[in-house]
Amino acid sequence: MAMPRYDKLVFEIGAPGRVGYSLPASDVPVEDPRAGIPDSYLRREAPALPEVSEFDVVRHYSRLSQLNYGVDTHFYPLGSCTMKYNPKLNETMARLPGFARLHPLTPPASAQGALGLMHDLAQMLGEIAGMDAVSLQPAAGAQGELAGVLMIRAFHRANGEKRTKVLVPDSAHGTNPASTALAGYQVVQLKSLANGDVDLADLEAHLAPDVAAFMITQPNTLGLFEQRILEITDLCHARGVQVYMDGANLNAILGITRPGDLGFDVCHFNLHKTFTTPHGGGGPGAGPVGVKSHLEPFLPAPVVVRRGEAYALDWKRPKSIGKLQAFWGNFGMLVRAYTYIRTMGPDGLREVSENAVLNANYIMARLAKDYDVAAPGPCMHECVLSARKQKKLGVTAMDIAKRLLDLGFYAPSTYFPLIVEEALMIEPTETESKETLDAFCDAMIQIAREAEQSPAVIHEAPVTTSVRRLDQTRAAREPDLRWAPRR
Amino acid sequence: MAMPRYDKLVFEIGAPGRVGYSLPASDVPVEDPRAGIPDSYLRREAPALPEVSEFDVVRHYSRLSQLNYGVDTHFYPLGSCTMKYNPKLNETMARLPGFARLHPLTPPASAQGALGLMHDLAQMLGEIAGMDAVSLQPAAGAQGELAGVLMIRAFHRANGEKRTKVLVPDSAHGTNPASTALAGYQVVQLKSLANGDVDLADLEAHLAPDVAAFMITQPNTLGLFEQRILEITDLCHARGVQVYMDGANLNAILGITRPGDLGFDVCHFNLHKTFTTPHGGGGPGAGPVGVKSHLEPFLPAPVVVRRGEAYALDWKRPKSIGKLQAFWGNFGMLVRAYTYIRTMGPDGLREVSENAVLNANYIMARLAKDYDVAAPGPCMHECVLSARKQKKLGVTAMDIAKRLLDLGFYAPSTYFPLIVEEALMIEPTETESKETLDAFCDAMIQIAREAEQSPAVIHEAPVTTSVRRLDQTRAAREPDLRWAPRR
Amino acid sequence: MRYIGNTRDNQREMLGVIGAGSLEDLLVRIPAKVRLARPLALPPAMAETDLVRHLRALAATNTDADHAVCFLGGGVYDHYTPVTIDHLISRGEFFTAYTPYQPEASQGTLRTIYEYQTMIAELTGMDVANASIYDGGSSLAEAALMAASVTGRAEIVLAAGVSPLHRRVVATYCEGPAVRLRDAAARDGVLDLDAARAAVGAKTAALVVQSPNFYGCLEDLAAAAEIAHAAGALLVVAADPVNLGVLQAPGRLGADIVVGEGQGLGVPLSYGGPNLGVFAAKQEFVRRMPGRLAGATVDLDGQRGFVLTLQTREQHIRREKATSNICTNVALCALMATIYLSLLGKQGLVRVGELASAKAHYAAERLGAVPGVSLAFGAPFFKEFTLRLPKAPERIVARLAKQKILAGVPLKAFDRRLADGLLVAVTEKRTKDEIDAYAEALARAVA
Amino acid sequence: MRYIGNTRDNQREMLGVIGAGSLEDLLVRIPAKVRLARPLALPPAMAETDLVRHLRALAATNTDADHAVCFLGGGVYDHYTPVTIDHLISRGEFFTAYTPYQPEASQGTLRTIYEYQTMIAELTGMDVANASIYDGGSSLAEAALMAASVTGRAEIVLAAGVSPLHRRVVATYCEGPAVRLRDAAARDGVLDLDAARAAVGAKTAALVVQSPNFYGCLEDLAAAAEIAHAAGALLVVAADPVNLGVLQAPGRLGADIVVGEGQGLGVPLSYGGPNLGVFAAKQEFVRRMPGRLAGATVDLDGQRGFVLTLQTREQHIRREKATSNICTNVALCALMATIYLSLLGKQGLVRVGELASAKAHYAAERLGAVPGVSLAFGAPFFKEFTLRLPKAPERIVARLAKQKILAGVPLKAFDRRLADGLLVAVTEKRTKDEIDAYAEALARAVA
Ligand SMILES: Cc1ncc(COP(=O)(O)O)c(C=O)c1O
Ligand SMILES: Cc1ncc(COP(=O)(O)O)c(C=O)c1O
Repeated sequence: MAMPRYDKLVFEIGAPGRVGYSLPASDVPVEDPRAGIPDSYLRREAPALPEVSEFDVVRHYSRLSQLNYGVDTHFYPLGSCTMKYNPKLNETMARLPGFARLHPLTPPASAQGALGLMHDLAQMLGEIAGMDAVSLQPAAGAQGELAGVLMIRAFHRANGEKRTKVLVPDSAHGTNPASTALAGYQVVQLKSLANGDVDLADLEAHLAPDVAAFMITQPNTLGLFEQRILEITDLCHARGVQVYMDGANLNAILGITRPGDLGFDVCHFNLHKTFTTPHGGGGPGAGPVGVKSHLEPFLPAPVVVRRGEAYALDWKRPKSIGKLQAFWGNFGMLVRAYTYIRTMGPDGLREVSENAVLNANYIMARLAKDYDVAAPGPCMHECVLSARKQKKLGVTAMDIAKRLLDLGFYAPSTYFPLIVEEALMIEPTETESKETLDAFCDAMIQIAREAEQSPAVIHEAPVTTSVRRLDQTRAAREPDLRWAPRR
Repeated sequence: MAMPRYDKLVFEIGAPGRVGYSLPASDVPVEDPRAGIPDSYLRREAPALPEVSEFDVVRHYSRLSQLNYGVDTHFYPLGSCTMKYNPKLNETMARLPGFARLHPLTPPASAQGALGLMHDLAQMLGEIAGMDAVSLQPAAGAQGELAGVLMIRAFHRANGEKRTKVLVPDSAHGTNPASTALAGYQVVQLKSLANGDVDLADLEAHLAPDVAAFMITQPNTLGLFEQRILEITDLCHARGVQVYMDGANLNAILGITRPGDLGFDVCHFNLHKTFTTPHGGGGPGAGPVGVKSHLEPFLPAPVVVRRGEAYALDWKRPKSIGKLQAFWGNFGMLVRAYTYIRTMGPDGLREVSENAVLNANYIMARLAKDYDVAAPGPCMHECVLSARKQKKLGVTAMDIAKRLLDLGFYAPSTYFPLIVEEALMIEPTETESKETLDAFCDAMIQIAREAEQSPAVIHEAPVTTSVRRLDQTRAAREPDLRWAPRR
Repeated sequence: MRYIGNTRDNQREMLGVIGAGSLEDLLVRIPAKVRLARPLALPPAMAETDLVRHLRALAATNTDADHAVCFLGGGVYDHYTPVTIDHLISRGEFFTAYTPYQPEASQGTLRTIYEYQTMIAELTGMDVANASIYDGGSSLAEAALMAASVTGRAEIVLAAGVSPLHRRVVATYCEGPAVRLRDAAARDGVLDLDAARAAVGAKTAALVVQSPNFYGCLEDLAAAAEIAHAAGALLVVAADPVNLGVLQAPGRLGADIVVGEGQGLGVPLSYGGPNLGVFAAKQEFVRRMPGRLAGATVDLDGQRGFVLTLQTREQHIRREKATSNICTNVALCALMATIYLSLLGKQGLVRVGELASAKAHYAAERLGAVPGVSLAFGAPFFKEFTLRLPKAPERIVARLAKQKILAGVPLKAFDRRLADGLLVAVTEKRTKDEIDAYAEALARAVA
Repeated sequence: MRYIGNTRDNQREMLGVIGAGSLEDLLVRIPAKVRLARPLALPPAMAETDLVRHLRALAATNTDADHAVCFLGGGVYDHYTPVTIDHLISRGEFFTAYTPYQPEASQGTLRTIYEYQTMIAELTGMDVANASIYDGGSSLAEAALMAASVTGRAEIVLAAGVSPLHRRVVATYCEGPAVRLRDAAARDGVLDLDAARAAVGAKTAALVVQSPNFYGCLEDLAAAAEIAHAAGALLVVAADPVNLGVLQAPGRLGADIVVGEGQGLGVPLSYGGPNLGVFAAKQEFVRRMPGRLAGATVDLDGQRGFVLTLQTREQHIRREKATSNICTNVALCALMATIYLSLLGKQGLVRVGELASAKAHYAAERLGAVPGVSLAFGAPFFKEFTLRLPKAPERIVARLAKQKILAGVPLKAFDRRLADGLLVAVTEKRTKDEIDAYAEALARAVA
């Protein structure tokens, strides 16, 4: 299970004068391409970029890739991230020249296929979430959150209301408070119950007239479905408070229940989680945002609309919160999500969630004896364990994560949600099979045994990866953020 | 530099009922697709194929791939195989639907692009080899050899001559005698000189009237250019003997000299060597064969011809040796080779050979102190070393090969050519850079030191691969050639 | 069912282990009242063969840059994209990994980010670059907010040449933090330095200049820097990194923050997204920067290794006090750019710039010579320029689209004063023949 | 220069180490007389952008199965090819490796070959399968030679339904070893058993039968086996493995060697090559088999591992006495087939067969009902059948090609008695709509 070693950076390979590109000679009668450009605008020396052959590049990046675990090669139970299988069909479709080579400023009449796909995808996402309108523009979940909160803000303002606070549970993902603050709100942190549920009494106490919105994750970040959700949304609405659903955990409820039906006013989607677009080592994703009709006027502009037989970009949205990115959204990801939804159909999507839930509960059941379960089940699509028992033996959640790497698995999310001590957040996804879950549970149980009997093997871990544990402190104290040649 | 471990076969993963395909329901009004087919023609039980999901398949084969070294990840100095970089551009071009999705029985009028490409490629190969006509049909070098020898046979027969023998040096690749025998000839093995050169006196002695052909590799399998080549071909021709050039080593002489100009009557090309089509773990390749005009009537049919503005398949070749494969050749490989030749142009091809030769000589120079050189240089595109010095220390060529795997290199060809004791045949190719050659030479020198000082580390090798040395004897004694479930 | 691991038998067994009677039993926490009582109203599942047919047909209705000659720009461009990039980024180990939370199992991604940061810093002439922001628009927005936070000032002055598409994004992001935007007018296509001087003052956090600007004209960045710095404001420069093989690094001209749309560095057009937001700044601002940073460190054995670092800036640690809300970014596009810049290298990027500039200048000459057509501005330009047409640009564009020429971007929607304006981009990929054919088609269309 | 590792500086340094003054010095062994005194007369090098443009244009002149509806068969078929296959085989570790001479660094390839052998053996009902032969034609040729060598007899009887394309390959291969070919006539599209009985005798090494045969008809393999075995000859069956989810494994019907074209198992059409030659036989013949074999064994530590085995059959050891001259085979196509058969699996291959058969039978009914058109034979068929047309099939085919229907293969070139014959293949990919449209177009064309 050991990984190959390879320690070069691209700057450390190659040789002066070596090139990896292929460009034709100029075929136009322009002698000096710099003529007419003031000297001071021009670069004097060529930039210090690599000098490598195409083959150097291929071998370098092929070898670098081998230093990674990915979903294609390893079980990747990173909680809250829905690391499911990324269908290769999506990739082939997104690379069709009609999609991949389409310029965003192509006249809409010459981009009907793309606009139509976007229009239909927005409709489908609306149906899935029980929302009245969907903007595909946000580039990721966090930008969806920003868009959502800004729409809430615009809504209140349009109603002449000045509300300044947004309530966010302490179990929330960091982007929730960050997006809320970015949207100009004061964040009020609510204490969650031990299982991550909202403390209704506490909520009620906080629902002051200056509260604009309540933002929660459903299922919550402990993997539990917020049971009293209708009471919550009703209560909020009664106080004029909008309710935002962080849809990162949508993979748990497809076809089972819908954010809109739960009373949410806004919710974002993470297409890179629920809808199989690849995670790419950290992005790109796509974070469409759905709203109820009262928020529709505030959607980011432009909106893709259908006019008779034709699709168009509607820019005339006077109440719009504006644009979030230069163009229309992460279209490449939209093609993949569309392909996925059309592949699965309504029954398939429901089975997705059922199996995601089944897999998480199975892991929880198999590990409940050896690890503390953060909240009693049944859980939804992920389960959160606590390594507090192991901590007492000197083995932390981090240690367990590292040991898992040696045993051939990527690690769960650790130390999130913050309200769980030594949290290990495990999200298997529906695309994994029982065999893989069993192998993972066996490894986890083995680690629990090792924590009792031979913790050294855990503290030593990882030993099979290309590097061993890294000095994070040094990295932060003496930031080394770019390569420099030894001069 | 260790490899990941993964020990499953596809039959050992999955679960009954799991599927990885996606097919629509039938849309035609045919109730029983088996109706009308006699019962005894039908399979009773579904075949015992895997039952796995698409994701199972992706992870399984991704992980299996990681158990391989390939050119993309490792220096692969496998002599005689020209393991050069396979340009990704070739791949993209070969996958254009107009090529990859073209049926071979498409009416020629609807396949002009493909026929035109084949026509032009044949012309270009002819120019490169100095041959008058080229057939693209042979699927690999060995099939090119068969075609070539059969053409020689047909030629002699057409001249009313009954020649029954073909001379093949003892340094030849195994396909040479095998193809010759397959073509119905008795193979007479000639002893080479120590440097792989032809022993002219011996050749002359063997050039009896019953000899149909002399088949040699140029440069020879020791990597040396046969200097007295014109004497050889002249001598053969004087005795009515045709001369065949095994073109596996063509990478040494592009634009420098041409088989046709050396007096050869036939020569095959290995597009998967010289012309960058990928080796694919053992194929497919392509083995076009070029001939002088006197052999043209015997080329495999059909031949791609140009008739005015149009290209056609010419089947009317009464003297043809017939077909070698069902269709026209390994077209996918032809597209790649065409792309490569158009990328390089005439100057580029010459530089290919110059650098291939330079690289081989550089390795030979750097290793000459530590290993015996099989033949004094300068060599052409590959050099052959002998580990006879090391053998005396108990370290064989095989041992050295295994140790190289641990040091991050694939191994040279070993024990070929047969005339060199403990042969290590090293072909770096022009696509490798000096840095890589240096790293390889350093490793080879390290191994030479180890042979003297610490041979155990060599005998233990490999230890970083997914398995250690394998029991070949057991494999051959108790052949286990297919998986069977434990019942 | 497709893409689902468990068989019915698996499910049964697993339910047994869980001690649940059915899948339903696992959903008990979801009140019946909110359960969806019907299947989702979505089209039924499609088999691979049918779906491929459907999507091919859909894609075929778009006029893409493989099937037409593309002179569209406005922020993203039909630059040369070596096919090798896609082969490499598609490797599952890159493609299906996520943010490198476990660095020991993510050295591939971390090393490429570190390489990317190095290359971007070098091109922009800045000290540090982050691991990517969504796109050029949001990157500019983040820069504006960062400038406000660094300077403690709440006003941003935007040169008129800043892309209106990006300006709108900046406006959205500035809404919450109540950062005000002011515009500094242009003269003959470039920033009017007097207007800039007048607009920039003690309240100004940053002066934002884009060069080449939206209309293709090159700005005097050194002069802008002087104006900004004189007022204690930062200079934020938006630049297209593809151009920086030939054009001076903004950092050398006084920029404090450099942002830009990096799509040209090997990222597919893809109807405008995902793109690549480039973000680089001076060392002194590193702890105020948005986004991810990879840094070098050592492992237990003293071996070099890479980690995500300075994470105390980020939302998962600092929550509402984070420098930005960004989490998922566009790491894979950054990888495309890294591979692109490796392939193009020291010489190639210069070559791309030279070719693009030569062809753009040739095109400007040819198109500007069409009767009735003129160049809108006299300022120097690089690979893009604005024409004035004697007929409605929308009409001309529609007409040429039918001849498989994507003629440019009509500017009316972006600037009412340029209702006759057409923005034309010419990359190194355009050939003389294509440009000549365009000139002839344009001549016929405006005649 | 593209794809060349060394720079001029590298070259100088290396020449220094070698002790040579120039590249020329390394070529001293090549006599001046034979040196090429001019550059090769080839077109000049093309840059990537130009070359892509050129090849796209060339490809676009071909009418491929993505841009037309394909009813062509005759040995290779437009079967469903899951896109996943190409993603996996493209991984450099598979794609750019070679024959696994160093098994420890080639376990990926060796395992997939072992899997492939297992699957092919299972489908064909044979004991062992090899790691691939070039294509169906050469595979059949190798089978003929192997039969001759096993039996010590020098005559092969070929059923009339054996693909004429393959028959020609067999003839080429049999030329050297002086193995004679005899034909056994057909009746109503299938082997005439009486003719076969008459043709097969004491000199016959093997009776070769293809089913479905070239004309689409299913042969009675059990009867053929009886005839062959009664004469002490082997039965060689040529079968398309895609069909063997539904059709009986030839091994169960008495075949001694099974060969076939495996292109349908996920290998691209690619104008007919590379294809995949399938080759399987009974255990008793394993040491006479051509081609590579991978086998399981154990390593030093007792762990399972795989190697190439029984190499004493092969040319690199046995030289002129080898069972075949094959060296490079089509391993990557075998890998495609392995992945295909994993994806399709136990159920999928059955489904493919059922769908193809259903659609072919529907098509036969629809097309056969076109006035003037009839089915040529009464024998049962599977996914392909022969029509007789009232007008020259070549003309009809040319006409329908213009309507983006690749109507079938005119048989005149293969069989003069079928000058009015058109061979039509219908895979599981064809839709009812496509078949109906074909029927209508055909009706118009023959009217
Ligand atoms: C619960 C939760 N909310 C929000 C987000 C932010 O989404 P993104 O990373 O797409 O911006 C995440 C992502 O990890 C998440 O897990
Ligand atoms: C010298 C030589 N001749 C002939 C061949 C046979 O070529 P192929 O493997 O393409 O059949 C080879 C291949 O390895 C070779 O090295």
